[in-house]
This record gives sequence, C-alpha cells and structure tokens, in this order.
Amino acid sequence: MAKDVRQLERVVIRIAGDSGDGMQLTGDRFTQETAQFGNDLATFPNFPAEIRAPQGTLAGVSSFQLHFADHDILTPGDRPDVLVAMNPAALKANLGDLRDGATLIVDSHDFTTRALARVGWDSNPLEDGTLEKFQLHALDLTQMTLDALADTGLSRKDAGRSKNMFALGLLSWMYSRPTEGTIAFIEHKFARKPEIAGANITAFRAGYNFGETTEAFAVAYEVKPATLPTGTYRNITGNLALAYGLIAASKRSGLPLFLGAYPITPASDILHELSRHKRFGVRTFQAEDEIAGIGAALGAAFGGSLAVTTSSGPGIALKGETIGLAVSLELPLVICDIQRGGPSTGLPTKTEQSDLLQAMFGRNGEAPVPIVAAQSPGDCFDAAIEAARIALTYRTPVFLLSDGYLANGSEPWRVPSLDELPEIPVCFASEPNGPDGSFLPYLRDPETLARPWAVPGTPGLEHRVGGIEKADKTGNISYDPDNHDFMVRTRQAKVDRVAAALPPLAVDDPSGDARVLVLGWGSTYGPIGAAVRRVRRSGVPIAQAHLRHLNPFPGDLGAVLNRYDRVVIPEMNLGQLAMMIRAKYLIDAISITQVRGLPFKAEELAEMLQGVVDHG
Amino acid sequence: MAKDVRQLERVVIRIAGDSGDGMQLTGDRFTQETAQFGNDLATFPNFPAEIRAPQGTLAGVSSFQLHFADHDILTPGDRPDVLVAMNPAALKANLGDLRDGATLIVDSHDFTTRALARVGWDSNPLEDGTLEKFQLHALDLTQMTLDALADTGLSRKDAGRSKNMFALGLLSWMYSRPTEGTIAFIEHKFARKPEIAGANITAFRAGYNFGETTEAFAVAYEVKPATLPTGTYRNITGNLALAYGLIAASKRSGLPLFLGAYPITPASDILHELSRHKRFGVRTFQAEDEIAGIGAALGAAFGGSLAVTTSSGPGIALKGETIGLAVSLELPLVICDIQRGGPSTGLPTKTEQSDLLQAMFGRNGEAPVPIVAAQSPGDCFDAAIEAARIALTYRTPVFLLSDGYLANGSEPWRVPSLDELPEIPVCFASEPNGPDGSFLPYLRDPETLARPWAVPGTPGLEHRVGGIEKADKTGNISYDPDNHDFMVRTRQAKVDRVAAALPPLAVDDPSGDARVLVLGWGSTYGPIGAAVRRVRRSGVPIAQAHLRHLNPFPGDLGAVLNRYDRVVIPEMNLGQLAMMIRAKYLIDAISITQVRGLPFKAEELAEMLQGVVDHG
Amino acid sequence: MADLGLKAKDFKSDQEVRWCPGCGDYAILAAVQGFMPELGIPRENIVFVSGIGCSSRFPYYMNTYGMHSIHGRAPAIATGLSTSRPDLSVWVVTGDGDSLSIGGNHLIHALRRNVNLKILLFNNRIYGLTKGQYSPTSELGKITKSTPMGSLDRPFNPVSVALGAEGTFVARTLDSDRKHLTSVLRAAAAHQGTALIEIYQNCNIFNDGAFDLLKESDSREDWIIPLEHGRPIRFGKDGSKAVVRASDGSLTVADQVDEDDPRLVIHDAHVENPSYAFSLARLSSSDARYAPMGVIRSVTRPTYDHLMTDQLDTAAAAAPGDESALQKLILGNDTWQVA
Amino acid sequence: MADLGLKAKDFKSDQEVRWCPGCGDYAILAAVQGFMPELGIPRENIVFVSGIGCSSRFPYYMNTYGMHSIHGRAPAIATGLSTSRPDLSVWVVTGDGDSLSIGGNHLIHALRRNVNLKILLFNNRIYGLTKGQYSPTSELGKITKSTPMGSLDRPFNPVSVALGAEGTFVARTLDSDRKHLTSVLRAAAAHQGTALIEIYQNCNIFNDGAFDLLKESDSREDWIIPLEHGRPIRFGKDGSKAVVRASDGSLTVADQVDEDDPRLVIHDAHVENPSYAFSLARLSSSDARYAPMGVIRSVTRPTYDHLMTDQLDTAAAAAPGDESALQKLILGNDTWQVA
Ligand SMILES: Cc1ncc(C[n+]2csc(CCOP(=O)(O)OP(=O)(O)O)c2C)c(N)n1
Ligand SMILES: Cc1ncc(C[n+]2csc(CCOP(=O)(O)OP(=O)(O)O)c2C)c(N)n1
Ligand code: SF4
Ligand code: SF4
Ligand SMILES: [Mg+2]
Ligand SMILES: [Mg+2]
Repeated sequence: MAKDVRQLERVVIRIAGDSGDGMQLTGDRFTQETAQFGNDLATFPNFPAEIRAPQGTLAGVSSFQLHFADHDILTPGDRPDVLVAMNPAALKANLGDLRDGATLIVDSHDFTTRALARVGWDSNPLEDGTLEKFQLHALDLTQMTLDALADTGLSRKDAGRSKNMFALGLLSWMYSRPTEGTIAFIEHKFARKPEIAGANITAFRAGYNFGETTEAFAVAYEVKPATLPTGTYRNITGNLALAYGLIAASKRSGLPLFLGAYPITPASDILHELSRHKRFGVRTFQAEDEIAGIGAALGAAFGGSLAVTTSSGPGIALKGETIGLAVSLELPLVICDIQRGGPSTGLPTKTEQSDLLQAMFGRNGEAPVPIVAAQSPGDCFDAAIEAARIALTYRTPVFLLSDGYLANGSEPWRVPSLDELPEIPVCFASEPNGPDGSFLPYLRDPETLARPWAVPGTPGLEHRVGGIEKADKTGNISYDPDNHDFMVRTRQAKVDRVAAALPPLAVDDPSGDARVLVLGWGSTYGPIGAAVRRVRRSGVPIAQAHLRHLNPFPGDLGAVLNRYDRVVIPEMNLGQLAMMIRAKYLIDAISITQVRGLPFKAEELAEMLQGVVDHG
Repeated sequence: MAKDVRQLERVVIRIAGDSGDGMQLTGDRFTQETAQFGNDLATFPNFPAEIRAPQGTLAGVSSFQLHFADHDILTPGDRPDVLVAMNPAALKANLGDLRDGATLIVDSHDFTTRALARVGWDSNPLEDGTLEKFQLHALDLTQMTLDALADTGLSRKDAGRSKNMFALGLLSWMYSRPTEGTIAFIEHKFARKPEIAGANITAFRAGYNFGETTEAFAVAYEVKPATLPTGTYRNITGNLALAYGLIAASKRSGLPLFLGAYPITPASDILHELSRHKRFGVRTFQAEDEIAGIGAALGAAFGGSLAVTTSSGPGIALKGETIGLAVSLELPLVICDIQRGGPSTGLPTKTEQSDLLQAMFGRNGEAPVPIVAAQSPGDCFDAAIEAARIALTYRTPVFLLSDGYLANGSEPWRVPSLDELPEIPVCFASEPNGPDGSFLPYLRDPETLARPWAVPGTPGLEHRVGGIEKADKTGNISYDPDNHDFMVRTRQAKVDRVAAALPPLAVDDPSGDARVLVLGWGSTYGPIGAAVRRVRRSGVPIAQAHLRHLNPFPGDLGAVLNRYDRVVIPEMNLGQLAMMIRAKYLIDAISITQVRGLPFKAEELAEMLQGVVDHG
Repeated sequence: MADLGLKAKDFKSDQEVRWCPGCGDYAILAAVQGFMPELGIPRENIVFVSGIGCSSRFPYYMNTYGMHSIHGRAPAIATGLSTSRPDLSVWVVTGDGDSLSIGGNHLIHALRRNVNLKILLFNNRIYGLTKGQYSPTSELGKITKSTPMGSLDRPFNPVSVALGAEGTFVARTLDSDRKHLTSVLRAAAAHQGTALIEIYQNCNIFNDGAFDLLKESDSREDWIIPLEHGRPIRFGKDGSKAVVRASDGSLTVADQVDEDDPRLVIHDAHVENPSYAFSLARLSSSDARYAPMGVIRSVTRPTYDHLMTDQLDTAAAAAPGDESALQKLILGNDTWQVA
Repeated sequence: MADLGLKAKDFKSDQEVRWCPGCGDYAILAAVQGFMPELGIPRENIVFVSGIGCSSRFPYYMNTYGMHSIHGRAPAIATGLSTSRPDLSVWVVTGDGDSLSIGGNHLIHALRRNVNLKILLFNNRIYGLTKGQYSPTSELGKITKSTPMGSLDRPFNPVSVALGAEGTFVARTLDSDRKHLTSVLRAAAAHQGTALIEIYQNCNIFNDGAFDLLKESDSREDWIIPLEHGRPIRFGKDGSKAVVRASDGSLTVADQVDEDDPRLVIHDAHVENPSYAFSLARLSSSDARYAPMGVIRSVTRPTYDHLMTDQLDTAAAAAPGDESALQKLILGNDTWQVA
C-alpha cells in the first residue's frame, strides 16, 4: 500500500515508560539514526533518581526527548509533537507537556483498572475523552511484540522486554529513518546472547512493518537533512565530550592525565569514560571521597600531571578547603562541576546552574579561581581544553562548569581534527632562577604572573610549598603584613590577567539595532538562542551574548553591556551571574530565573524577553 | 625622692619578647590593673603561629599592645608611645611601628654580638645611634631580676623567668597602676608552687621599686579613669564574650546548649571555655573533624538543643556541604566563624574579614543563610545571642562572624544583668497540624516562614527529613519542577523575612551635614570609629554606620545609602561587603581594603577617608 | 521490655518503597519492622539516621523519627543526637560506600567512643545508587564501570576495621535469613554502646549473586560459619567442619573434627581482648568465601553518651547551674563599678 | 643501594627549625636526615608531604621536594603523587591528630590500597600546634583544655587501626632511640607499599613525659617489648620476661620464662594472617604501659602504584595510544559527513 510521505521542518518526539523499559536506550538509538540521517538535533534524557523506582508509578517514569530538524536547532524542544507512552504512568506524567494536536502513541496493554488507579486515574483516559485534543493511537504494543516473538521460545517476560524495540521500529518507519545502524547495534550489543539479539531485531522489524502495513498510520514523515558546516559529524553527550576534551588537552600539552574523583550523579560518567582510556596514559583514581579525589589530583599536579577532579555540587562543597590550598600552591588543576539541583542532595538527576557563586567564593580567604563554562554538549570538549589551557598557563586551579542537562543531553558535533586544536605549551622549570644558583619557586612570569613549575625529579630545584602564606619569590613561610597584602593582591591579579589573552566577546546582533541584550552562560545557550530567534521572527531586534569565561569576565564585557539600554540575564538559579554583573558594572541587569530542574522553554523565555523589549 | 607625676589622656603601650617570655600574661595583667583602675581600654595580642619559635628570632616574637585612656576609645592604638622590648628580636620586630619620640624600655641583657647577628644587626642599636629618635632606657632587666632573686635558691634559669614580672612592676609604677590585683593573681596562679609565686612577687615588687627609686625615670604618669556609662564592668575578650553569649542564649531560650567543634586557631578557646561549664547543661563534643563537629551539632538540633559549631576559615570550608543540609532541613544552628588570614592555612594567628562571601555562598545550590557579625570583643556576647535568636526563630542555620582580632582582643565590658537580655521564646510542635491528625513538618508560620520543630520523643509527630528536595508542607521527597522552584524561593524568602524584625540601622552623623558615609562590618568598627573621629576633629562632617546584619541587610539600608553622595567601605579583604552592596543597591561604593593580617590603623584610615571627602 | 502492643505494620510509614524489585533491602526492611515491636520502645523515641545510597533511603520507610542526611555523615549526626538525647534509641543505616568509603572516619570514631548507636551496614559490595562503581568492600580485580580492567585495591573486611577501631559490638548477618537477622538485631539492641551489624545484602541490579554461595542450599553450609556464644564453632553439611586453634595460636578451618577435639574453638563473644574476634574475622582471608555469622564480639564498656551525662550531673552537683550562678560567671572576679 | 656521596647535612634545608626547644621532633628530624643518605636516592627524587600540626612542619626542614598541605589530607595527596610518579620516593609526615582524627579515613584507605608511601606518624598523644587539646590517642580520662573533667573516648591504638585496615607494614619506634628509629626507617624504606611507622614523640610543652616510662633507665626495660623477626620476644631488666602464647591462643606477658619454654613466642613479622600482629598490638590493652617496638608486621603485596602502571602498560600494549588512535576514538563509530 503506497502511503503518503509528508515533509516536516522539525519534530519533537518524547518516548516515556518505566525506568526498566529501556527508554534511554530507545532514545539513544533513535537519536543515532537521526544523526546518521543528517538532521540537526538536540536531546534531553530525564530519569528518576531511584535506580528502579517501583514499576508503574509516576516516580518511576523515565523519558527521552529528541528534537530534530532540517535546519540548525538549539534545544530539545519545549513541547513534544509526538509522545510515545509505554504505560499509564508515562502517559500521565507527560501529558501536560504536549502541544494541542500532538500525536499520542500509547501502549494500551497495561491500562488495567489497577494500573490506572495506581496513578490516580479512576477511568481509562484512552476511552473517556481525556485525550480528545490529541491524535491518539492506542495500540497494544506489548501484545504485538509477544505475538511477533511467539515462535522464539522466549518466556513471556523476556519477550515482553523487546516492546521498546517494537516502538522504535514503528517510529523509524514513521520518520523515515535508516534502520541498518540499529540492527548492527543490536547485533553488537547482544553478541553473546544471540537469541536476545534475534528477538530484539524481530521486534524492531515488526514495529517497522506494522507502520508500513497497517492503516492506523496514514502518513509517514520526512525531515530533510540539515545543512550544517562541512565536516565529519557524530552525536555526542556533554560528559563524553568533556572526557575527550581532557584527553585531547593531555595530548596537546604533552602531560599525562590524572583524574582523582569520587562517583556522583551526574558527573560519574566522566570517571567511567576516562577509566577506559588507559592506553592514552590516563590514570583514574576512584578515591574514598571527594576530598581525597581532589587531594590526589593536587598531588599529581605537583608531580607534573595534567590533574583533574570531577564532581557535582555536594562534592564540590567538600573540596573547598583543598581548592584553597591549590590557590595557595599555585598549581594547575581542573575542577569540573557538573551541576545539579540543590541545595544539599537536592535533585540529583535534574539540572541547575546554581554553583556559580560556590565556584567563585566557596572557600576561606581571598582565593580567586578562573571559571569557564560549557554551553552545549559538544562544546564541553572545547571548554575542557580551554580550562586546561588556563590552568597550565597560569598555574592555577580552574573551574569548569557543566550541568546535568549538558552532561546527558546530546547533539551532533563536528569532530575536530586533533591538530586543529590549540597547542598548550608547558615548560617545566629546569634551571635555577635565583641569585647564586638558588631556585625561587614564586618568581613570576611577568606576563602571566605564573610561577615556575618545578616537578620532583628535577635536580637542583628542590623546594617546599605549603598553605601558609609565602614570601614573594622565595616561597618561604612569611607572616609579614605587607607581604601578605602583596600576595593576596598578586593572586587576584594573576587571575585577572587571564582576561588579557581572551578574544573579544562575540555578540550576536544581526541588525545592529537591538536595544536589549540577553546575556547568558552555560547550558542556557540553547534555550536563549531559540528564544532570541523567536523574538526576532516577530520582527523585534534583540542581541545575544554568551559567556564562556565567568571569571575573569572578558575585558570588553563592560563596553558591550554599555551599548545596550537593557541587559537581561536568564539563569537556572536565583540570579547568580546577574549579581556578579551588577556588582562589577553597576548596571541594572534584569534577572530572569527559573529553578525547576529543567532547561528553560524557548517559548516561555521568548515571551519574557518580549516583555522586556516591550516594557523595558 | 619625690617624683613628678604627669597627667596624660591616653597611652599606647606595647610589650614584646620571646614567645616563651610570658608577654601575653604580662599584658593581661597590666590590662586588668588598668581596667580595675577605671580607664577605658582596648588590647591587641599578637603572637606567632609556632608554639615556641626558636628563641631570639624575629619569628618568635610575641607582643601585646594596650591602649588606655581617660575617655572612651575604640582601638588598641596605631603607634605605641611606649615599647618594652625584652630582647633584640623584640626590639627589631617592633621598632618600625613606634611614633617618633616614643619611650623605649629595653632589656639589654641579651644584646650580645651573636644575638644581634641572629636578627641581622651587625652593631648594637643601643649604642650606634639607631634609636636616637626615641627616649631610650636600656636596662639590664634580667640581671636586676636575678639580683632580686639571688637569695631564693632558685636556679638562674628559673629566676630569669620572672623578668616579665619585673618589667610589669616597672610599668605599674610608671603608670600609677594598682598592684594588689596582680599580687593576688600571682598567689592564686602559683598556689601549688609557693616558691615560684614568691619569686614572681619579689620580682614584681623589685620592678616597681626600681621605678620609684632610680633616677632613670624622672616622671611617672597618670591617666585618669574614664567616664563610661554606669554599671558593673569587667574586661573581656571576644571569644570569652561569645562563649558567655551562647550560654546566656541557652538560658534565655530554655534549651540545652550543644557544641560540636574541632580545635582550630583562633576559635579553639570557645570550645575550651564552654567545656568548663557543664553545670549549665552545656555539652561540648570535640569531634574527629569539622564535618563531624557540625554534623553532631545538626543531630543535636534535630533533638531539640541550641546547637552550635565553631571554627575558622579552613574548617568552615569543610562544613559547606552540611550547612547545605541544615538549610534543607530547616533546623536552627549557629555556625561561628572566627576568621583568620587566608587563603588556605594562610596566617592562622592573624586577623582578616575574608570569609564573608564564603559564609554567603560557600555551598552548592541556592542555600541562603542569615549572617550576623560582632563588632568589638564585648559585642561578641550580644552578637551570639542575636545569632541564636535568628536561628531559633526562623529555624535556620545562622553564621556568626567574628575574627582573630576580636577573639583575642579585649575591652572593658559593661556586664549585663541576665534578665535585661531578650527572651528567646521557643515552642516545640506538640500537636498534629495537618488534615486527619497528620503532621506536616514543612507547614510554615505565616509570619516567619519557620517550619514546626517537632523533636523526637513527641508522640504522633513522627516524621522524616532529608536533603533531597521536599514537597511543600508534607516534606516528602518531591522531584516536581514547580515545587522545587517554590521551595527554593521560599527558603530565600524566609531568610529575607529576618529583615522585617530588625531595628532601623543606626547612623552616626552628629551634624547631619555629612556627604560621605563610612559603612563597615565586624571588627573594623573600632578603627573606623577612631578614624571618623579624627576626620571630624579636622572639622569635616562624615557619617558612620556599622552592619550587625550582613544577610539580609536591614530593610532601610538602601534608603540610608541614598542619603549620601559617597559611600566608603573599609574592609580587611579585597572588598567583599562592597561587592554585595554594589550588586544590591547599584551604588558606586568605594572600597578601601587592606589585607595585612592586622586591623586598620586609625590614622591611615582617617587619611584615606579624608581623601574621599576631599576628592570624592 | 514493655509490650506496647505495637505491630510490624505500625512501623511502616506511608511512603512508597522505591528499591528495585528483588533488592535485598526489602527483606532487611521487613525484618527490622518486624523486630521493632520487641524493642518495647514507643515509636516516638526511636530515630533512624542514614547517609546517602540506596540503603540510606531506609528511614523514609520507617514510621519513626528519621533523617536521611548526607553521604557518609550519619554516624557523626547520630552521635550528636544520641549524646544530647540519651533517652532516644538511635539507629544508623548505611551502605558499604557510605560507611567505609566517604564515611570511614566517622564510623571508626563512633566505634572507639562507644556512642549508643545501632549501626546497620548494608554491604552489597557495590555502589548501588550511583549505578555500579566498585566499593571498598568489592573484591580485588572487580570489573565495574569505573574499573574496566579490574579494581586494584584490597577490600576492607568491615569486621576487622571495626575491631581495629575498638568496637565493642560487632556482628554479621544476611539479608535473606530473617531469623538470624532478627536475632542479631536483638543482641545489638540489648548492647550498651555502638553496635555494628554488617548485613550482607544482594544488589540484584549491579552485583547480583554476590552472596549466593551463602544462600544456595548446596553451598551455604560449607561457607557460613555460625557463631553462638558458648557453643563450639562447627559447620558444614554434615557438621564435621569446625574452627580450630592451630598450634601457632591462629584460627583455621578443619574438616572432620570430633566433638571432643581439643583444638575445637568454643565461641566466646565476651572476651575483652579483641584478638580472638579479629582472628575469627580473618578466617575470610584464608578463603574469601568463609563468612563467620552472628555476634562476633560483644563486650561491656560505658557509653560515651552516659559518661557525658555523668559529667554534666557531677558538675551540676558540685556547683549550681542556675541563672544567678550564670550571672556570677559572667561577672567574673575582676569587676569595677562606674557610677 | 647506590652511594651517592650524600651526607646528613645535604638533607638540611636552609629554613630555621622552629619547634619548641626540647621537642621530640628534633630527634626524629635528625634521625631521618641521618638516614636519608642510606636510601641511595638522589634528593630530587624524594618528596615529603605533610598535613598540619607541629610535626607537619617537617618538610620545610628537609632539603628535598616537599609539600606542607592541609590538615589530615597528606595521605590522599601523596597517593596522587606516588600513583602518578611511581619513580619517586614519597614520605608522609603526620601527627596523631592529623592522621587519626581528621585524616583517619585517608590513612586507612592508603593502607588498604598499599600505595607506596612511608608514613611517619608522630604520636605525642596531644594536639601540639593548637596548644594542647586531647587527641584520638590520648589516654581515657585525659584532662586537657577541651576536657577539663577528663576525656571520655577510648583512644585508638594506631597499630590496631592499621592492621584492621589491611596494612602490610606496621612498625613502632621512639623519638629518643635514634638507632632503633633508624633501623625501622630502613625496614620501611625497603618495604614495597604503605609502611606505617608510629613514632612515640614527646611534646614537652603540652604532654611532657608521656613516654618517660619507655625512656627512663629504671623502667624502660620493663615496658618496651622489642621485636626482631625470627627472635624470641624477651625483655625485662634481666631478660626473664617474655611474650607467651596462652592456652586459649592469646598472647600475654609472663615473667621468668625459660629459653626453651614452649609457650615462648618467636617473632614472625611476615605471617600473612594479621591476627598474630594484632595480638601483639593488643598486649597494650592488658597493661597500657606495654609497648611492642619494632617491625610488627611486614608482608609482601603488590603496590597500588605499580598495579596501576601495569594496567596502563597492558592497555597500551593491546592497542595504540598515539594521536591517530585518539583521533579515531573521538570520531567513534557512528559518524556522517556533511559536505
Ligand atoms: C558528597 C557526595 N558524594 C557522592 C555522592 C554520590 N553517592 C551517592 S550514594 C553513593 C554510594 C552508594 O553506595 P553505598 O553506600 O554502598 O550504598 P548502596 O547504594 O549500595 O546501598 C555515592 C557515591 C553523594 N550523594 N554525595
Ligand atoms: C581544617 C583544619 N582544622 C583544624 C586545624 C587546626 N589544627 C592544626 S594542627 C591540629 C592538630 C595537631 O595535632 P597533631 O596532628 O597531633 O600534631 P602535633 O601538633 O601534635 O604534632 C589542628 C586541630 C587546621 N589547621 N585545619
Ligand atoms: S541498585 Fe541495587 S541496592 Fe540499589 S535498590 Fe537496586 S538492587 Fe537495591
Ligand atoms: S608544642 Fe609540643 S609537639 Fe609542638 S613543637 Fe612544642 S613541644 Fe613539639
Ligand atoms: Mg553498597
Ligand atoms: Mg599530636
């Protein structure tokens, strides 16, 4: 039967089910197919903090959202056009987010009175009109999967597990995706269990064929490949990009990589990833706690490694004292904070940007630390290299801020050729630099104010460092009042010096007519960009700038801000960057804040920006 | 021989010697005599981080400065009028601070070539004209002490130990101090070693008589008692006042006091002091580290104690994660940070105000905590009570900031009668407050936004709290986005609510003509006040206001700031309060900073203030 | 203990239990809830404090007072609570990562202090909540997400650690053996001071089957070494295995040991010297599969909480602690009047 | 070891030593500086890492590489250094507060990992630097600034703690006995892995005389129990005291023991099972004055540092780790071209 194929510019799909239903895997696969096909895309995985919350409950729902388009896009989309819901809980938990008229594909298998009651429904929404705003396809996906696998000899339970593949097959048909990749993937993943591989492939094909054959779906859709800059692309999550960025920085600086870390969501995957790359000289140390993690990294830094520690908010709080020591020792160290919802344990699997001020001020005394932030999953790669560059060049701990949204979200990424990356020249001290052949471990480079890095093993440069205030140049303990004042200001000056080598801030103001500037940092890049496009589409000029460097700010930031009547700062916190900007530049920046554990929705943000443009 | 007695308004005396020479004790005694006599006074002890640095070295010098006057004074004085130096190192280390024409009393006993060389002198300053700007009295105090004790049968070494008492006797004569107190003190202190007591008293009397008899000292001085508000006075250090304030708060709230602490300079004395007062129901727990210290305190808070933890910067850095938990649990907890020089180990025995931003922001997520600061040693008492009041009223952790200068410095303090102190009413929840007899641990008081405090042991109110985000009212775990946003804002609102009950900010602007306001916080109160007086004395009006509450600010602060053309903020950091003020009120506050481990000198500060008045 | 008429269900909170289906934590929860009525303590006087981890969700499910705190800090928090409120029955729930990785120091200090805490250490030899990294009790060479080529660090034996840290009560039990678990809970509850109970717990998602040898009917009798005070330590399918003292004084396992063999060890949980208990614990080092189970050590020492209360009482008896005494204290000895 | 022609004075830095006159730290410093040339390692390959405390000032005085870090964290920092630079000789200097109070967890984890660190624990049973609070090794009932009515918590026995934490090398010595101290340093330096040396150290300011019994000529022979591998453990003024094995297998001290008494214990530092060493350590619990001195345990186990290096080598041998391999890795398997 020949079917209609309709062209779309963009689609937002969300698939949702129990945490045990394999939704993240299904989402990943659909993303890969879509990436292979050449669409631009952005993803948003969302899962509960529990490993396996009880089946069929709202708390146990896991979902994966994918936005893909024939043009470049910036966010995983606000409101799904399509929801695939594998059980009543998944339907209930996600219904509120759908746009009117959205397509709903629901596995009706589990819509029993009991299951419905469990999520607080006393009648069946598939039947009672609840869903009339939507294009509902209630299908017994589970049963169809079981039927497809009837001959395999698998138990009902095992066979039922493949229902996600059935759903994926159906989606693949609907959106005209290539299927070879998925089949190869399944074969590879279950290479040791061929009967499971077979079942999954059968279910996947059955789903595809069901779309092709049945009359339920009158149309398939096509979203043309996007035109992106030329190059080789892959899909990548933020944590993976960050890990690769660190290895690349290690190669470009010629220093072995050392990671000292303690597992914590959503940072653990960086530890997992790096532990797999020992052949590149990467040492990973799973420490007894966060303090030992950063401590070991600092020890490795003293020994001449590119030293890194990774954590999330609660773990970063524990590292404060040691970060202060690193400031005092003036050794390079990259501290990655993959932010999550706080305070305290907060919302471990949700995203937030509320550690900026902790990164700035979370330790005793005047202990300034440069801060860089990543703005998209792929950008985590570049941000990691930039953090390493600053740390190594200025001999200082550096914060690299990412967050749960970047960490797990993915996007197509143009893979750089390693030799296009900046080199990070590092030169260990090898000769005495003081009078009479002495070594002065705190004699500074006049340009960067960096002190020499003399690693153990270098004859003649034996020296001692420590956390007590040090005399200028010699580094000996000093309680001298003027020396202390000098050293406090010098450490600050060194961090301020970072700005000198930064490029001017890029401002996106196509018409040049904008009176309002939207300033952002970190993972709000996508939503802000999307919101700004919406505003512009309505004919209003508006400018956007996004900060990679939060400390120090780029040197021209003040001048940029002064070009605009109003500056708006959207943040997933209560206004942390806004506070820093207000204090430094004394401008009445408007803070737009949302602390919902979720990225901004472009649509809502656009409305708020429009409000500022309209009413100032 | 009848001698001259001259009247003085004020004197600044500094006594300095080896850390082993008993300088702190001598200073304390002279202070007590002076207090007894009725002068107003302020002190500044200054000692090395080492327990006993090697004898005779600059690093080992310990000193004690006392400023006393016939009128009320605010600081221990900038430049001593009199220096007593017990050895070459003490002379060298302190010489630079003297005003021209100052009196120098030097124990010449140890001015050997070797001892001089040790501190870098190649000729004897007592003889080579180095000291010609001063009124030098080079006396062999040690030998005189030995002579005085020749008959006691004490070894030379033991006898020599009393030279500090000889010096004290001499000073007591010179400044017409009462001596009974010191004699009684010595008898009490060495009650078990009568021969030592005897030797010290003999040396003390010998010093006094030496002044009386010899011609070296032509004049004695008298500084009349000061006229202070009526009342019973005592001399008190900041740490002692803070400890007493906590016990008083415990009595006024009816809650047992629990301190969880780990020793650290300069906070340890609070632990020591409180551990001595078990009869008042005070429990002190010396924990294995700072995290356990605050953890135990939080546990005690859950159980219904007035819970306190004390530390200094590096220890506070370790407590960040647990403070976040306390914010999330909304339990009362007083966190005392006795600030010292940072970053890292920094200058452990020196003072600094550089933990304000750590107190504000040193933990993950949006975790606001009220902050109060003490402004003088005696004021630590009131500040402790205020911190406890806020913690108990709003059910929140509260920072109480003091510093090394307040901790060890002393001043006359009008001892309050306990029943003039504010009562701190605390009411534990005892009844269900929810539908169907349920208990809602996060149902808030509409005025304070405090949640009920239901302590274990209360039947029917069993409930669970934790660091994961909680649903409004029920406190159950909630991952709901809107609830999280609401709770984050509510916790902030609760802290902001503290301002509602604060009195208006006191502004000292006698003429009402000032165009410049000096805004301060913490221990800069004395130096700022003294500097302001100097400026005024030169005929220029200038206003002063000092913040007890750093978070939230008093409600009228904005209005106060707007009344002045310029606001100047002197701080012993790189401008932390200034940053907060600039961000919040968008005024171009001028930051005057010094990070020398020492309080501002009134004279220098006055000059800088004058500069602002003159040139804006 | 008083029978308050409470039932297991009275200790169930209204919160939905959210562990993975099949997780060993369920059985432990049921056993604890089942045991609680026996304590004879009203619910309001019982507090459960936990850290972070799957196991640390425990307090939410107990209808008592409870605190789900932060990672590794539960013993410290519970110390403050118990010390300031010795009238309460304070229980700590923790995992192998929570208590032995990040929280190791608080654990050993609680033990040496002998604070009146009952610590339930759910040892699944893995980090459950963070999805499967190795823990300080994972076996050497363990392949996990963070150790793809195998872990390199020797695991702790929690019993050895506790004995090295002056623990007064140390026991071990198994999630699936409710009767045994309950008996150990009972002994711990009766103990004055810190009681550490290591509970082998299956994490069926990330470390499934870690204790199968101790559970399966064809092997468990070969590896579980049951300890009962005053009884010879015999085990094995036919009961012929036993723990014996070798000539060099060390303990080993021997087969075919007669009832009257002089080498046979009679279990004595109350020996003051912890060396005996330590030797028992080290049976696992001769063959990692051996698992001595039951109360390994239980000796009497004053508790920290009571010693502190005593000091307060002594101080209060020696001098008044009322408002006027406080006034005097604050006045000090060197006052002067300004009129 | 190679003789590099170094002398003790080559290990003296130009920094003035700033401990209190009479402090036991001086003797330890002198002993270490005197021993260093024996190591046969060039100064630049030696690193001293310390925490905070009087003792932790140590690195400043050594003319090697050094780091005076923060309180309690030296073992963690040194672990990173040693693991990333197995070519270095890494020494940790720490106090009883630094290592057993705030730093207890890092210490026990270093021990179980068997990182190649030589840890010198200066045990003066007090907090020196903060002026005299009790420490985790202070005796029960100790009156200090923070415990005016006496401390309430049972001290740790550092040797027991280390053995409970799987330590491979544990020794004890005395500040004032330079020869003994040096012999223990020598044994520790030869050990592959974590070597913990507890050094009894007198703090003459805040805890003077803590070890006098072990120093004074009329008592030291009664209380020091000297351990030498392969030799019977005999001591006492006339050599008639000995450590014997009681019939219940435990170790005790007996008087008037003959050379051929079968109960006499021959010291064996190399027994794999740490129970023996643990029993030795617990002689102090029968009478706190007994001090077994020397190498209590020294067994061979691979070091963490080398195991990690091996994994890196194995991985590198299995697949290339060059720039083009990295390029491939970053590309991954699912790429597409945009032309
Ligand atoms: C300060 C901090 N670090 C790390 C984490 C992440 N984290 C949570 S639980 C856990 C380990 C859990 O293992 P275990 O204690 O064995 O408990 P289980 O889940 O196995 O019951 C980790 C590393 C955290 N929540 N807080
Ligand atoms: C984080 C932190 N907490 C507390 C302190 C204060 N402090 C410094 S050394 C020390 C204890 C010293 O005792 P010990 O380790 O036994 O060393 P000793 O001085 O006796 O050699 C303490 C509590 C600190 N410097 N840093
Ligand atoms: S991950 Fe393991 S320990 Fe955690 S709930 Fe699931 S089965 Fe239990
Ligand atoms: S205080 Fe004690 S340990 Fe510290 S230097 Fe002085 S004598 Fe030595
Ligand atoms: Mg576990
Ligand atoms: Mg000590």
